[in-house]
Parts: sequence; structure tokens; C-alpha cells
Amino acid sequence: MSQSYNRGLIEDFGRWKEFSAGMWAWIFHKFTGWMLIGYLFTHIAVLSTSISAAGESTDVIEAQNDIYSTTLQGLEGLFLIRLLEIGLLAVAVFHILNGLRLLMVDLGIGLESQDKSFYASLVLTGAITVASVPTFLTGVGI
Amino acid sequence: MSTQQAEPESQEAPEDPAMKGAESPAAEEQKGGGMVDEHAEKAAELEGETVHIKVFRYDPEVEGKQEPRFDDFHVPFEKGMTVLDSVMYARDEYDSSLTFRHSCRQAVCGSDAFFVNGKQRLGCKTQISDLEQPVRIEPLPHQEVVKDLVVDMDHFYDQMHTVEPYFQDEDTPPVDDLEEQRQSQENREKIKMSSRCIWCGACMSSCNIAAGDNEYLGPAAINKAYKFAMDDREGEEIKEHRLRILEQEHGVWRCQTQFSCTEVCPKDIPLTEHIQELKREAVKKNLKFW
Amino acid sequence: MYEHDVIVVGAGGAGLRAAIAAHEAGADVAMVTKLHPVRSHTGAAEGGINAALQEGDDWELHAYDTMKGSDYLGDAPAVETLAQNAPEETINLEHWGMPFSREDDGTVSQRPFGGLSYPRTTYAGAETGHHLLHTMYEQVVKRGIQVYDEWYVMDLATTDEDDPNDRECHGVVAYDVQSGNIEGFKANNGVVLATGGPGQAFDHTTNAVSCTGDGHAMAYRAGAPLEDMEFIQFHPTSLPSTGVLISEGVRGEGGILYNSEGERFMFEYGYANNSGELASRDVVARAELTEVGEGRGVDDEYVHLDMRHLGEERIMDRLENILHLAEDFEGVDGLVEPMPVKPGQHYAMGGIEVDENGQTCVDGLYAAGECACVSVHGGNRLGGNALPELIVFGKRAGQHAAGEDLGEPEIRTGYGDDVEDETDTELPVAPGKAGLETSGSVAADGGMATDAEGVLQRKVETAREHVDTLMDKDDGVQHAEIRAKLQQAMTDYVNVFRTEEGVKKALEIIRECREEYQDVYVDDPSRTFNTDLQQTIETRNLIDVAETIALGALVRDEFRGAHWRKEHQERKDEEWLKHTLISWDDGSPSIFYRPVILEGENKTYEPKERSY
Amino acid sequence: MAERYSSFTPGGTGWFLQRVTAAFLVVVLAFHFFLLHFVNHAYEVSFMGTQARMENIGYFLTMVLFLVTAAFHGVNGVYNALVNQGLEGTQKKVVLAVLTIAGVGLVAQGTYVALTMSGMI
Ligand SMILES: Cc1cc2nc3c(=O)[nH]c(=O)nc-3n(C[C@H](O)[C@H](O)[C@H](O)COP(=O)(O)OP(=O)(O)OC[C@H]3O[C@@H](n4cnc5c(N)ncnc54)[C@H](O)[C@@H]3O)c2cc1C
Ligand code: HEM
Ligand code: SF4
Ligand code: F3S
Ligand code: FES
Repeated sequence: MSQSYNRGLIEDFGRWKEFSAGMWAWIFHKFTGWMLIGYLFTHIAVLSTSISAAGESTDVIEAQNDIYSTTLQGLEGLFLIRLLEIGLLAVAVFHILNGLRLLMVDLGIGLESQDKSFYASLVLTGAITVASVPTFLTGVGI
Repeated sequence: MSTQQAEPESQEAPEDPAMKGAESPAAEEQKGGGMVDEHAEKAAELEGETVHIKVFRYDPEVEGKQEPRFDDFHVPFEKGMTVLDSVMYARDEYDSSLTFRHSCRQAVCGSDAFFVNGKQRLGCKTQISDLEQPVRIEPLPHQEVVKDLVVDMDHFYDQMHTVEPYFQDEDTPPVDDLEEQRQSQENREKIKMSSRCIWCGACMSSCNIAAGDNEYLGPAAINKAYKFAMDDREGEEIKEHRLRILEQEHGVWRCQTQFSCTEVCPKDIPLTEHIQELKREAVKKNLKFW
Repeated sequence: MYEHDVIVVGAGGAGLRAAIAAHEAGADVAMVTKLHPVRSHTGAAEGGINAALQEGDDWELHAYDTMKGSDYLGDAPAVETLAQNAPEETINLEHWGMPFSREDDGTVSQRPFGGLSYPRTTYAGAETGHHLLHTMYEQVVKRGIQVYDEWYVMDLATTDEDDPNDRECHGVVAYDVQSGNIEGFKANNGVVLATGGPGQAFDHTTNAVSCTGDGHAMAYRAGAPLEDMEFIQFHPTSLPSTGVLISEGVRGEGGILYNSEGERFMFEYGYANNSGELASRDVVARAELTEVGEGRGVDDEYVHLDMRHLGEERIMDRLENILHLAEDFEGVDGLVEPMPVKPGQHYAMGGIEVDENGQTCVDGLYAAGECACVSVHGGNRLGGNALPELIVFGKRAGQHAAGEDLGEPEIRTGYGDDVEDETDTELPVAPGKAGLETSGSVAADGGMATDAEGVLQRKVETAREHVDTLMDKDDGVQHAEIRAKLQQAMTDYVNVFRTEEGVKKALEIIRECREEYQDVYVDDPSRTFNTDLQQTIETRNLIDVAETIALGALVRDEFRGAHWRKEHQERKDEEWLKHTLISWDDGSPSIFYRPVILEGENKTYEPKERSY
Repeated sequence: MAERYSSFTPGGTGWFLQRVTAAFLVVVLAFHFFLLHFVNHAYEVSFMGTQARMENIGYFLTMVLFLVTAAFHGVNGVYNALVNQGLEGTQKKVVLAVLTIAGVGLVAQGTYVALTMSGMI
């Protein structure tokens, strides 16, 4: 062939508006998965304060003045962190629900309603997140 | 006898002298053009309902088409008109250089999968009245464009060929015995859908994974393999061999169950389901060795 | 230049089978095809493959039915070869994995079909042709046979001795659609044409846009006569708006035809008191048009085909595909309403004259499939008889071209001492060449090359010049206009009902088309994928083919099989038990006749009245 | 993980384990979230509380297993995602190495942390 035209990636991605349910599910699942693994690293980093805390005296620990307790409680005292936590919950819930949907797909169950189950995951995620807001915001100073 | 002339084509086509052709030299000139405003003018001449289509144009050899553009055409609407009918009309009446593959007009040859209003569809099987106007008609995404709506299908064919797409027999009786191999109705039913593929390439074009990984076998080829792997007439050994092909790096595991292949397949083949079933078969087979 | 032992032109059922056979016979085979193989129109066949497989059936019955169906214009050696070999070839397809529909015990299913005395139509759902095509393409892939797809064959490289019987074919000239390059393909042993039907000569047809009779036209111009071209089958059940076919399988399973009054007219008006809807296709097509003509058509155009009473389960099992067709192309749900149907051009019984081995009178030139006429179908093809023809005669042509000995053919080809010349029919216009031919000067001054390479080279140059001429012209007529005019004329005057006056009119219009074609030009200036150029060349082929159809229809003044003449309402066996042959003859076509062979292996087929 | 990875590449083992770990994670992740946000509120978490929970050997083992599966699931997921986007050759090897090290590091660090919490070290 003499020559041909490659429309390239830009055009491919420019097409997101035309994506279907399954594609969105894939993108969201990817996104949430990456968030979660990212969080896992951070989480362990934060929890690592327990290494020093373990060395502190029992009094300090009992007074909850050890580095572990203060760090965690300090973080929990921040409104921003609470918001991020809600986000994390949403991310986790979506990843779980869609993960379940994917597991069903893998087992070949309910393939005809794969789009519906994706929408259901979204709606449920929203609902659960909203419902948990009060719990997540208790005891935080604004 | 004479009543036979009443072909549907002529029923609604308005009396447009330009469309009749040769008699008027002016009409000839108009035809040559192929420029956007001319088509618009032309549309004004047409009475009755018209359909507005925007068609992707590209030709490496023709100035003005080397940089892709969209051309507008207004074609007279007829009941039952398909997307393919509309581009054929535009080609025959306005611009003979408008290029696309097509042949059977009945969804069996698989030549005319286009990207129509953002979805892979068979031109001949898509009623234009079901679409929002202007109808945007582009070549299949993720394949190189040869010219206008024609894409390079070689890669698709290559992928189809890698799955050893032919029946492999272990011990078929000699032909002169006139004995066929037996196959149960259930088994034939199981492979029925998979055997319908017309190699149109719509599925492959719609798959993001195939776009990202050029070596991914793709839904059509995997489905082709499914047809053989699930056919009881081929023995267990060959089935294992087929699964080994499918299990490669760029085989079934690449599929991320995006379902777009299943959604666009004009033959309604449950592609994702078939791919998933093969994944499970492969896991089952592998578990044996643990 | 490319070189192979056997070149197969066309990759539908016939071409694929020929290529596999030639390959198995040890030849180096290449297929040259304007469409990728799986795009071929064989894929559209729905109904099935006739083969006497079951206990109680036998090939002699199949041969008898075929001969009767042909209205005694089939040649017995061809008909019997078909019937004898169809079972083996069908089983062979099964062994290649073709997914036939099955019975409870796992054997392949067979169903009744129009004109058959036994249910012997083997099928794979309502997509038999699709599966046949794909199964054979798979075998081609398996064998690694070279396929040049999207190469358009323009011409044959044939020597130009005066007598076509002395000519030899050395290859083909083709152009690569993607790049526009024109190249020669040398065939050391033979060229097999398998280019399919000429349906595009009509405007309401079940045939694909690619069915333009290219093979017919090339062979015709190379000197091989076209045989029985007047016999065109009109399928009684095509959808009115597109020509999409509703398989005979629907009637085979029990579908019923009704007119606008709700009458089952096949019986009510006595068109076929025994077989009703399952009478031979020509009978049903005429019945429908008569109903419409007498004011009992729906919307004055079509009749209804009803399958609702078969029940959803049976329909889904055996005719599911039909539901989709009616829905997608006509917007009708076959489960709740009857489907509109009318006759459409469907099949050409005639074609390039060949013998049982697929060979034409030109040495090294073969034809198989719908473009050929071995004469199995004679005046009318039975449903389900074309697919077995593809595999039986496709295989034989491939084998013979590869040099296998298949024995002396009984059928003779070309102009010889056994033909009869026509003198008495008056033609309204002189058919054939119209003044200047577009082929340029090379042919004229090149002299007579006789060696294969020389002949091929000369043809390649002619083709290149021809294309340059078409592309260089900046104005004139565009092919689409000529094609539309031609198709309209054929549909108006050479359709199911034919009158002398009408056919003459058609010949005049064809002549006009030919003259207009002298001014044809290709508007698209690009060499890349120039379908404008390709279709322009195809239109020329259609003109030649349409002319032979009309000529045949004019000279045959009788009513036989699918050929109905208003002025001649009976079959004239004394005069017309012979094939019409039309030979290009350097541009001034000649017409002659060859007697039908009715002596079979064990018996002679006595012409009987064809009633169903 | 490194050795296991290499033996995974062609087949569906990676794919399969991704599903198995997912199924396991559904349960423990839900449990984890519920326990630390709804039963015990996160803002009340203290080293003492943590220590108390971690001293229960069952809980301790669950958490470590949780960590291992989550790390595997997450890292394997990321790796697959990148490979699906057409990662090839050396790049692929480098990514695999980096991810493996990160994964192993995460598990090691996490286990160490867990041990300190349970007071075993
Ligand atoms: C809708 C429909 C339903 C049918 N149903 C049945 C049925 O149920 N049973 C039955 O027995 N018969 C049936 N028939 C008839 C039968 O299908 C055809 O006669 C048969 O398929 C023709 O096969 P072929 O191989 O000769 O040609 P095709 O399949 O038409 O193939 C022609 C090939 O030639 C190539 N070609 C053409 N011109 C050129 C050129 N210039 N250069 C290079 N390549 C070229 C094309 O690319 C193509 O590959 C049906 C026909 C139609 C239209
Ligand atoms: C709680 C239950 C969970 C379920 C049911 C679940 C399910 C899944 C499934 C099925 C996949 C595979 C998707 C595919 O290959 O198509 C996946 C991918 C992934 N998961 Fe999870 N997961 C869960 C928890 C987690 C956790 C806790 C993390 C983080 C540590 C995580 C991180 C990831 C990542 C990074 C991917 C890869 C995403 C991608 O494809 O890019 N998951 N998950
Ligand atoms: S699977 Fe469907 S979409 Fe894909 S090539 Fe086949 S027919 Fe087309
Ligand atoms: S779109 Fe692609 S990701 Fe799988 S389900 Fe279809 S192949
Ligand atoms: S033209 Fe054949 S599939 Fe559309």
C-alpha cells in the first residue's frame, strides 16, 4: 500500500464521549484500583509510627501520648482527612461492588445485564457514601 | 408488464433534472466538484425529505484530501434507507470518488462496517431513520485509513489466521464411506452463534485493549477459536492445543470484559461470554497441573 | 509478473474448491480475487445443498429431478456427474468442520426443497452458504494457498488465433485495488474463472454489488462462447425494497403465500395443484406477478409470505436468520406478521460454456460456479443445486487444471461440426463492438506474440493504456448513469415476462449504452482504491453480458423453464432441445446452437411435461 | 513473589489469583472498614486499642494475610494494567522488578509494623 493515515491516539481518546458502560466500568475500576494500592502504601507508612510507639513507656501509651496515637488522632482531627476518607470509602465501595460485578462476569453469570449492574454499582456506591457521611464526620472540628 | 417499472427507488426520488444526468452539461459540471457548498446547493434543489450525512474523506494522492476532512451530502430520504444506501447515493449522484467497501447489501459479506455516529455499525444493516442527523460516517477506528471509509484490514486478517482457524480432525472416517461425523444438536447449538462471524472487524475496532496492544488476538479471532474449541467433533487433544494458543500473553487474558465488542457485533455474537468461557476453560485445564 | 501453475480467479465457493483441489493435486495455486474470499456472494446462500445422502434416496432420483427442473435443457453427463458426486462432496464439507444442522441421532439434517422428490437439501441453519464459504476458506488458510485479495482481474492473456478452439490462455492481467498497480499473472497450467453471477445487469436482484459478470465478459471476449444466457432465474421471494432474499427454506418448512385477498393462490388459482408453494421457482415467480398483474397484489407490488403458523420454536431453530432479514431490511417481524415478497433476479443458469471437466474451448481456460454453464440447470435451476455445483465442478476444474486425468468429456465446446447456425432472427441493432474500442495501440502494433510471456506482457501493456485513457479523460459520461440505464432496461424488458418487442427495445437501449460508454471517464484521479475505475470497467462487462442475455431471449422463441415468451406460450421440443451459444467473434457476435444431451449413463431422459 | 510471577506469565494463573484474592478481599476489606470506622471510630484509634486487637492471634493473622493479598492484588493489578497497555521487552522487565520490590517491601514493612503492634517484637 502506498500510504495510509493513522489517526493516532489523540483521536482514540477524544472519543471518550462515545464510550459505553463496559468501558466506563473498566476505567473506573482501574482508577479506583490504583487509588487503593496507593492508599495501601500510605496507610502502611502512617501505621509505621507504631514501630517507635512500641518503644515508648507504658504511661505514655496509656495516656495516648505515644507517637502512633497522636499521629492518627492528629490526622483524624483534620477535616480534609475526613473528606479524603469519605473519598476513600467511595473508591473502595465502588471497587468492591464493581469487583463483584467482574467476578460474576468471569463466572459467566448475568452477562446480558452487565450494563445494568454497572449502573447499580454506581448508584449503590453513591448511596453508601452519602449514608456514611455522618459517621465519618463525627467529632471533627471544622 | 409496464407496471413492473414501479421500483421503490423511483417512487420518492424527486424530479431533479441534474440527477437524470447526461442531457444537461450543467449537471455534469456539478457532479465533478465534490466540494462542500455544492452539495448544500444541490440539497436545496431537492424537494422532499433529505438526509444530511457527513462523511470522512482522505486520499493520500489527492490534494485537499491528504489532510482528512468531512464532506457534507444531502441525499433524498426513502423509507427503509440504510446508511449504505445513503453513501451509495452520494457516490453515484454527487461524487464518484467517494470510496467504501460494500458488496452483499444484506449483512453477510462483512465489508461495510463503518463508524457511524460514534459506534461501529454495518452500513447495510443500519436504518438511517434510526440515527440522529447529521449522520457522521467515519472509517473504523484503530485501523489505518487507506482512503475515505476504507481501512487496512490486513492486521485483522492476520489475527484471525493466528488461531489456526480451521477444523483439525483426529480420525474422520474416509469420505467414500459417506459417513459424517456425529454431532449432537446441543453441541451444534453451542457453537451456533460463534460460527456466524462475518469478519467485519467491528468488534476489534471497538475494543480499547486491542487498540492499546496491537498483538492482542482480539474478540473476533478468539471467537473463531471458540467455535473450534467447543466443537465436540475435534478431540480433547486438539482442544488443549487450541487453549494453549489462546492462553498466550496476547490471548484471552488481555480481555478486560469491556463488552463493547459484544455491543457492536452485527451478528449478535456474545463475544465477551465466549471469551470468558475460554478463560475458565483455560484455568480449569491449568489447575490440573497444580 | 507473478507466476503460478494454476490461477483461480474468484474466491467464492467454486473458486475456493477449485484452488483446494488443484493444491491437493500438487499444483502451485494462487487465487486472485477482487474481494477478500469471505466477502464472496456464496456467503449469501441460505437454503442448502442438494445431495442424495439418505437411505431411500439415490443419485438417479436427484438427476431425474434436476433434469425435469431444467425443463430438459440440462446435459445428462453434467447432471449425472453432479448427482453422483454431490454426496461425497457434501460429506467432505462436513469433515472439514462445516456446522450442518443435525438430527437427534447426530447425523446431518436434510429438508424438502422446491422441485425435489425427496428431502435431500442439506443445510446449516438458514446460513448454508456462509458456512460453506467460511469452511472452505479455512481449508485454504490451512493449506497456505496464496491469495491475492482485492486484486481486480481485467483481462485474460489469451493468444489470438482466428479460431477460438486453437487459442490458449496463459494467465490474467489484474490490478491491485489498493495501489492501482497493474500486473500480469502467468499461469503455467491453467486459469480457472470462478467469478460468480451477473445479477447486477438487473436492478432488482438478490445478487451482490460485486456480481458483475466479469468472468463471463472476459471469457466471452477471449472467444469462449456464452451458453443459454437467456435463462435467468427470478426468485419468487425477495424483499421488495432491497432485493434481499427470503430463502426457499421458508416454504420448505411450510411457509404459505397469500395474495391481497388472503387466498392461497398457488392452489386457489391452480398454478401448481400438487406442490403449491414448493413448485419450481419460475412457476411461483410467474404466479406472483400474475396475481399482482390481476390486481390481487398487496400495494400493487408484492404478495405475502406467511410463516407464523410454524410456531416460534421451529422458526427460531431453523429460520432464525430470516427473522433478522425481514426485520433489518424491511422492518417486518416475521413472528407476528406475514412478510412482503416479490420476484427478483437471482441466478443465471447460463454462463461460459464448459465441459464436465470445467474446460472451455480455449486451451487452459476453465470456468466453474455460477459464471460457468456445464449445463446442469438448463432452463431452470432447482433450489439447492448451485452449491453442489460449486463443489463438484469447482473441484473437477481445479483437478483438471492441475493436470489430473478425469477422462474424456462427453460434452463438446466451442464452434464445431456439431453445432447449428442461426440465420432467421432479425436483430433490431447490430450487437457487439461500438466503433472505437478503448484498448489502445499496443495491441495493434505488437504483432502476434505466441509465447506465454509475450502474450501476457502485451496484455498488461494494453490494460495499462486502457486505464490511463479512462483516467486521463476529464469529462464525458460517468459509468453509474450508464449502469442505471442498462439495469432499468433489463428489468423493464428482459424480466420474468418477455415480449419480442420488449426484448428488441432492450437491445436498442443496450446499444445506446455501449455507444455512451465510448465517452465514459473516471472522475476520481487517485490510483489508491479507485472504486470508480473498477466499477467503470465492470459496467463495460455488464453491457456485454446484458447483451447476450437479451440476444438469447430474443432468438429463443419458445417458453421453457424460466424463459417465458408472450408470443410463444409452449415448449417447442422439436426445434429447441438445444443450447443457445453466443460468441463474441471479434466484436460482431455470432449465434449458434448445440443439441442437448439427454442420454444418461443408464437411461435417456424423455422430455415430459413439467408440472408440479 | 518474583519467582511465582515468572511462572505466571503465559497462563491464567495471575488472572486467576487476581480473582481469588479479590474474593477474599471483599470479606476482609468490608470487615476492616466496618471495624475501624463504624464499630471503633477511626478518630478514637490509639496504640493501646490497636495493641489490644493485635494481640489476638486470629486477628493478627487475618490482618497480615489481608496485607499480603491486598499487596499482591494491587501490585499484580497495576502490572496487568500496564502490560495490557502494550508494555514490552526491557521496559516490562523493569516495571516487573520495580513493582515486585515495592510489593515485597510493602509486605515486609507491613509485617514488621504488625509485629510491633502485637508486641511480639
Ligand atoms: C441470496 C442468494 C441465495 C442463494 N441460496 C442458494 C441455496 O440455498 N442453495 C444453492 O444451491 N444456491 C443458492 N444460491 C446460488 C449460489 O449461492 C451461487 O450461485 C453461488 O454461490 C455462486 O458461487 P460462485 O463461487 O460461482 O461465485 P461468488 O461466490 O459470487 O464468488 C465470485 C468470486 O469472484 C470474484 N471475482 C468476481 N469478479 C472478479 C474479477 N474481475 N477479478 C477478480 N475476482 C473477481 C469475487 O471476488 C468472488 O470472490 C443463492 C444465491 C443468492 C444470491
Ligand atoms: C475488596 C474487594 C476487592 C475486589 C472484589 C477487587 C476486585 C478486583 C478485580 C476483579 C480486579 C481485576 C480487574 C480486571 O483484571 O479486569 C481488580 C483489580 C485491581 N484491584 Fe481490586 N479488588 C478489591 C480490593 C482491592 C484493594 C484493597 C486494592 C488495593 C490494594 C485493589 C487494587 C486493585 C488494583 C490496583 C487493580 C488493577 C486495576 C487495573 O486494572 O488497573 N483492589 N480488583
Ligand atoms: S465477531 Fe461480530 S463484530 Fe466481530 S468480526 Fe465477527 S461479525 Fe464482526
Ligand atoms: S471489547 Fe475488548 S476487552 Fe474484551 S469484552 Fe470485548 S474484547
Ligand atoms: S454490504 Fe455486505 S455486510 Fe454490508
